[in-house]
Amino acid sequence: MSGTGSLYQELILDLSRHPRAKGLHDGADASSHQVNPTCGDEVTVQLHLDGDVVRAVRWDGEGCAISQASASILAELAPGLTLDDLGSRIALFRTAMRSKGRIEPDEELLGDAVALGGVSKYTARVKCAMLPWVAAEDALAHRAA
Amino acid sequence: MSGTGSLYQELILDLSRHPRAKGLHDGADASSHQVNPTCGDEVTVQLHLDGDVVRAVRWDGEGCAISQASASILAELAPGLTLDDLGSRIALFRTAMRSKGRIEPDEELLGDAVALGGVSKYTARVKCAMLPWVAAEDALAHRAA
Amino acid sequence: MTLTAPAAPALSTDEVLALRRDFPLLQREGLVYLDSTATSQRPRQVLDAEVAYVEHEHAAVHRGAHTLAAEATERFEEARGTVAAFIGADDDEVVWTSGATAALNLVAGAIGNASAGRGGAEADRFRLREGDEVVVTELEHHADLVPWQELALRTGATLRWIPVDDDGALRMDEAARIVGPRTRVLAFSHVSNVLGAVNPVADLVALAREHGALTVLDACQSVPHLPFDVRTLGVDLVAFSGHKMLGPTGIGALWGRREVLNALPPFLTGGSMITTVTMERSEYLPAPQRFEAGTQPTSQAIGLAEAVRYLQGVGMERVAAHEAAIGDRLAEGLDAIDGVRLLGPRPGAPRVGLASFVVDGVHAHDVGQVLDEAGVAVRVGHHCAQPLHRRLGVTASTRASGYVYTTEDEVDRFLEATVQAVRFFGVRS
Amino acid sequence: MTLTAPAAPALSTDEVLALRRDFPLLQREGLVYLDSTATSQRPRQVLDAEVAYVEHEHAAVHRGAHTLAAEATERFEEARGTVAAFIGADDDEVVWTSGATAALNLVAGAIGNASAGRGGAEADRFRLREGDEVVVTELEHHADLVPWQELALRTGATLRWIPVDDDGALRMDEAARIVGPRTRVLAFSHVSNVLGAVNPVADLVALAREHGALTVLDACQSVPHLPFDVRTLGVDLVAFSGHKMLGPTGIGALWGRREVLNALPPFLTGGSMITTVTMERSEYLPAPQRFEAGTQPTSQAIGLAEAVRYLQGVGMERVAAHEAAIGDRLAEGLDAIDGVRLLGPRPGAPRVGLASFVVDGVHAHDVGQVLDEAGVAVRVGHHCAQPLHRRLGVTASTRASGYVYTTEDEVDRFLEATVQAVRFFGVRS
Ligand SMILES: Cc1ncc(COP(=O)(O)O)c(C=O)c1O
Ligand SMILES: Cc1ncc(COP(=O)(O)O)c(C=O)c1O
Repeated sequence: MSGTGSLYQELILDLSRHPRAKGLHDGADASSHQVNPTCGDEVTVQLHLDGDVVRAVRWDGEGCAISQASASILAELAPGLTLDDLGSRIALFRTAMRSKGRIEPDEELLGDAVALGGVSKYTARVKCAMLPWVAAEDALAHRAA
Repeated sequence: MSGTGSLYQELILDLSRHPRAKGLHDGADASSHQVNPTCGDEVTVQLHLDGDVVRAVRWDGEGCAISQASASILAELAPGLTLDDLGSRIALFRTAMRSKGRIEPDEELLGDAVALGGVSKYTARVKCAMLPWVAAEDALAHRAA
Repeated sequence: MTLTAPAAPALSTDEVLALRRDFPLLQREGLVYLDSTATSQRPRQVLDAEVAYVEHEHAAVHRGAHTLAAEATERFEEARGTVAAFIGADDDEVVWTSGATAALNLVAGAIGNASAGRGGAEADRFRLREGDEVVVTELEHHADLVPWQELALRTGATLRWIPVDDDGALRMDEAARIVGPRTRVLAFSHVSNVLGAVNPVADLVALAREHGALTVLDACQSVPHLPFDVRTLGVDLVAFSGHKMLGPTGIGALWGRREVLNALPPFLTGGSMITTVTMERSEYLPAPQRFEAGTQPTSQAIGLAEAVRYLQGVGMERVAAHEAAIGDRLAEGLDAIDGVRLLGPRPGAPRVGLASFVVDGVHAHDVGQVLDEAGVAVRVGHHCAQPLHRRLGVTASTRASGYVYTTEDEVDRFLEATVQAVRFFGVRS
Repeated sequence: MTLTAPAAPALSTDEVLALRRDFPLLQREGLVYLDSTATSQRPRQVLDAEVAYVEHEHAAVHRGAHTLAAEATERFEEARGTVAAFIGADDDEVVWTSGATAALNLVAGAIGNASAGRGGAEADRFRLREGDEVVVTELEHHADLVPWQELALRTGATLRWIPVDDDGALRMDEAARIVGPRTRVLAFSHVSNVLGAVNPVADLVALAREHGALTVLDACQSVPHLPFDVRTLGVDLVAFSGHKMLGPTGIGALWGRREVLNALPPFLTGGSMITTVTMERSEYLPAPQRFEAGTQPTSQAIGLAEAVRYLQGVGMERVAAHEAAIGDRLAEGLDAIDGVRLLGPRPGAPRVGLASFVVDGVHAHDVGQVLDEAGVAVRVGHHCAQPLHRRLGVTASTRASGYVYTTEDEVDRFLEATVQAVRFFGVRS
């Protein structure tokens, strides 16, 4: 089960059992709800801002270990970033996820998201890892609009 | 061109050039208009009756040599037959046409329709030969109804 | 499937192993394919039939007068006859479609057209108005739910549904309350693609008949798995897909009673379904051509007919007996695993060869991943039945589904891998 | 096709003979296959690609999480990318359908749904009301006429059409009168399947744009035969079929501008095109999935992508040049036969590799029979274009149509057989 091991790193299993920043808070500056049509998994991601800077990300939802861990990782990464920075980290994460294992997530820029690096080899699971990031991106877009 | 020769017997070529009983007459007791959906060919067949007996069949329409000859042959065969008889001759003709060359039209019962015997080997042309007979059958059915 | 005692013996291991040799994909090293409810694999006989047609006989059917076209038309219509005979139907009652989804959309769409005044007086009986009701069940596949929602929205009719109990069985007490004089259409599946349970067709048909409602059967999971006879079932319309019964993708069929089909207005329009077309208006052929607009999936029809012959070679009674055995083994095995919740009928109760389940605290995607790692291909998700999953209190489940080529050994490998998955994700949150 | 000078040399006889070896059916003894406009033959590369997929990779796409399903999904989406690139489109603008007829029905049906209030505010721009006009042409194939008639009947809109002249050319003077502020949709074919003439797309698009009408192009006879680029053409939606371009039956595509597709409500509904389904209502995915309800023709998509690669291998400029040569030879040869009336453009005028004709006083069925006897397979009848035939004063015509594998020698054999047919039926009535 080496493959599955590489996919489910200890951090992921841990975060799926003990999620971070889960539960929505009032007063979000932007939020988005996303659904994975294959399995019906849902996630809502909230951005709480100080001007142009992310103060906190909160999220809620149901899903597999990958999507749950991914939401926690995003929520831990984002605080302190400018909105522009957050947007480019999301783009970076997407590139890694779509790379079919060729591009590892950059630890400096994506932090614990490196633990999700193995997902990119499992094309069917990329959507799971992306789901909260897509929600954050959508929240950004709607705030911008 | 032996095959085509067997299909286009002299009588058929003849009748296609010099059709019999072509042109509709007023006062028909029953009639039916049929279309061959593949080529758009159309035929209208009229039954003129004396009680239960066919006095005359008149027809009009456009079509290939086979369907034109077939209409003429039908129009020459029918007069004098009872409606029941006409119905059973039509059924007999259909059986021969659908037989893929295994059953020749019965000369005694179907007259000149024997000349159409070759058609049954050309499944795509069976519809052409049947078209006026189907019209006659439909006219019978609507009269009966 | 015989709900009491099997009418035929299940397939022996040797018989299944012999059949498996016909399936190229199943030779894939280490693969345990348990996703046949989603799509089945094709035996080489089906591939060969399709290839032979394309290599030697392909031409436009029902359109050409040349020899090749006449031959192709004959082969195409023979295929229709083969499929018709397989379900106890007459040839002119079988309409080719691109699949079951297309077939169900055809029915809902034609009723929609009738409701919009198309199809003349004959089609009046199908006309839906405000106050009319269309009834489905809570366990339908989206293909037998969403088209009816859309129809209801377009016509002003009301969509109602027969609920299920905690085991996913239809609440027939409720059905008797819901189906009534306002019911114009009752659409339901023969076998649930999530639960594997066989729905009480006869009772539902009796209810519908009592109120003069049209019955539409989604037979996607029964035609491939059980002896099937349209006359015995007594429904009005039946939809199924080729790719779930060893046949090609891109082909399926709608069966309908002759008088129903010939009274329904067309749905898709275009070439080969008309008699006369002017710029202003068109006249339509009778069924089945009326519903077969455009170039048909010819080689696929020929492939499907070959799939039918293959199944007939095995014998549908024996297919059903084999599936019952596989289904039992799946259900019993899963039920015995600590932390696994089997959905649908209890072990021992009738089901076709499939079982869906959830592992407490572990998402189906994660279960599926561990199974995949062990070479076991199952389906995870809502299996196009979100409302049923919601009713059962889950978003997603894992489904293992076998077919005529599934061995007991494969079921056991699946069960072992499931135990590993439960262990791997360990603590329940 | 370049309407002035060919951009690439036509295929040499040796090149065509080499291509022919790829087509198993064309090895049939004595056969001259001149019915490619109805359906083309498939090269073994296409068959092989489809078989390889079924033997090694087949699984349910976009639904499974297991490795096999992931691989199948990837192959399926690669196929979409290949077809998209072939017509100059982005991947997410290409919708798989079962064929062109289904694609055109999808567009008309989705507009019908928008007109019935479905699809929300975004779909409002497609809404047809009484007084609105849908414009087609008099030379349309029934597939691009009957769905618009039905749409007009359902919505109260008026169907109008651009007439043709005695040569079957669109009367552009009339077009300018007919297309106006009431025009909401302008649907027309790129190349007539009866005449082989290329319609003035740019002029028609300009007219439609001027009045804000949606343009729908029936590209059934252009995508297979000419270099094709959706951006250059400037239309909004494009439909074509796989089986007319060396690909399988049962597959076709609809291309649409992203913003048009995403604003159109769905047509067929069911699985894999939704995000959230409750018993009451459903939410739909964006394009292309929104329009791909149910299990898709997977192996057929892979076959079509291989057909596209095959055509790209030949080069579409060269295909077009070859067709122009074949078309010229057909037109000139027919025009020179006494008693034959060539339909459509005069010899020497641009046409793809097909020609339709009538023999004075001899029905097309009879002509076709003599040709068939000589091994020449042509199409006889109205070719699903009854109004055009009526306009040209005939019920039926005979059509000879070639493709990339057609030799000059075949054209000559066809012409000789046509001379024989004229002789055989002798006296003109
Ligand atoms: C019960 C049921 N109905 C309908 C469908 C839809 O069939 P298809 O996707 O082949 O159109 C399926 C399979 O997906 C099914 O299992
Ligand atoms: C111009 C044109 N449009 C539409 C069609 C319909 O295509 P299909 O029958 O593949 O759906 C055809 C071919 O039959 C055609 O030639």
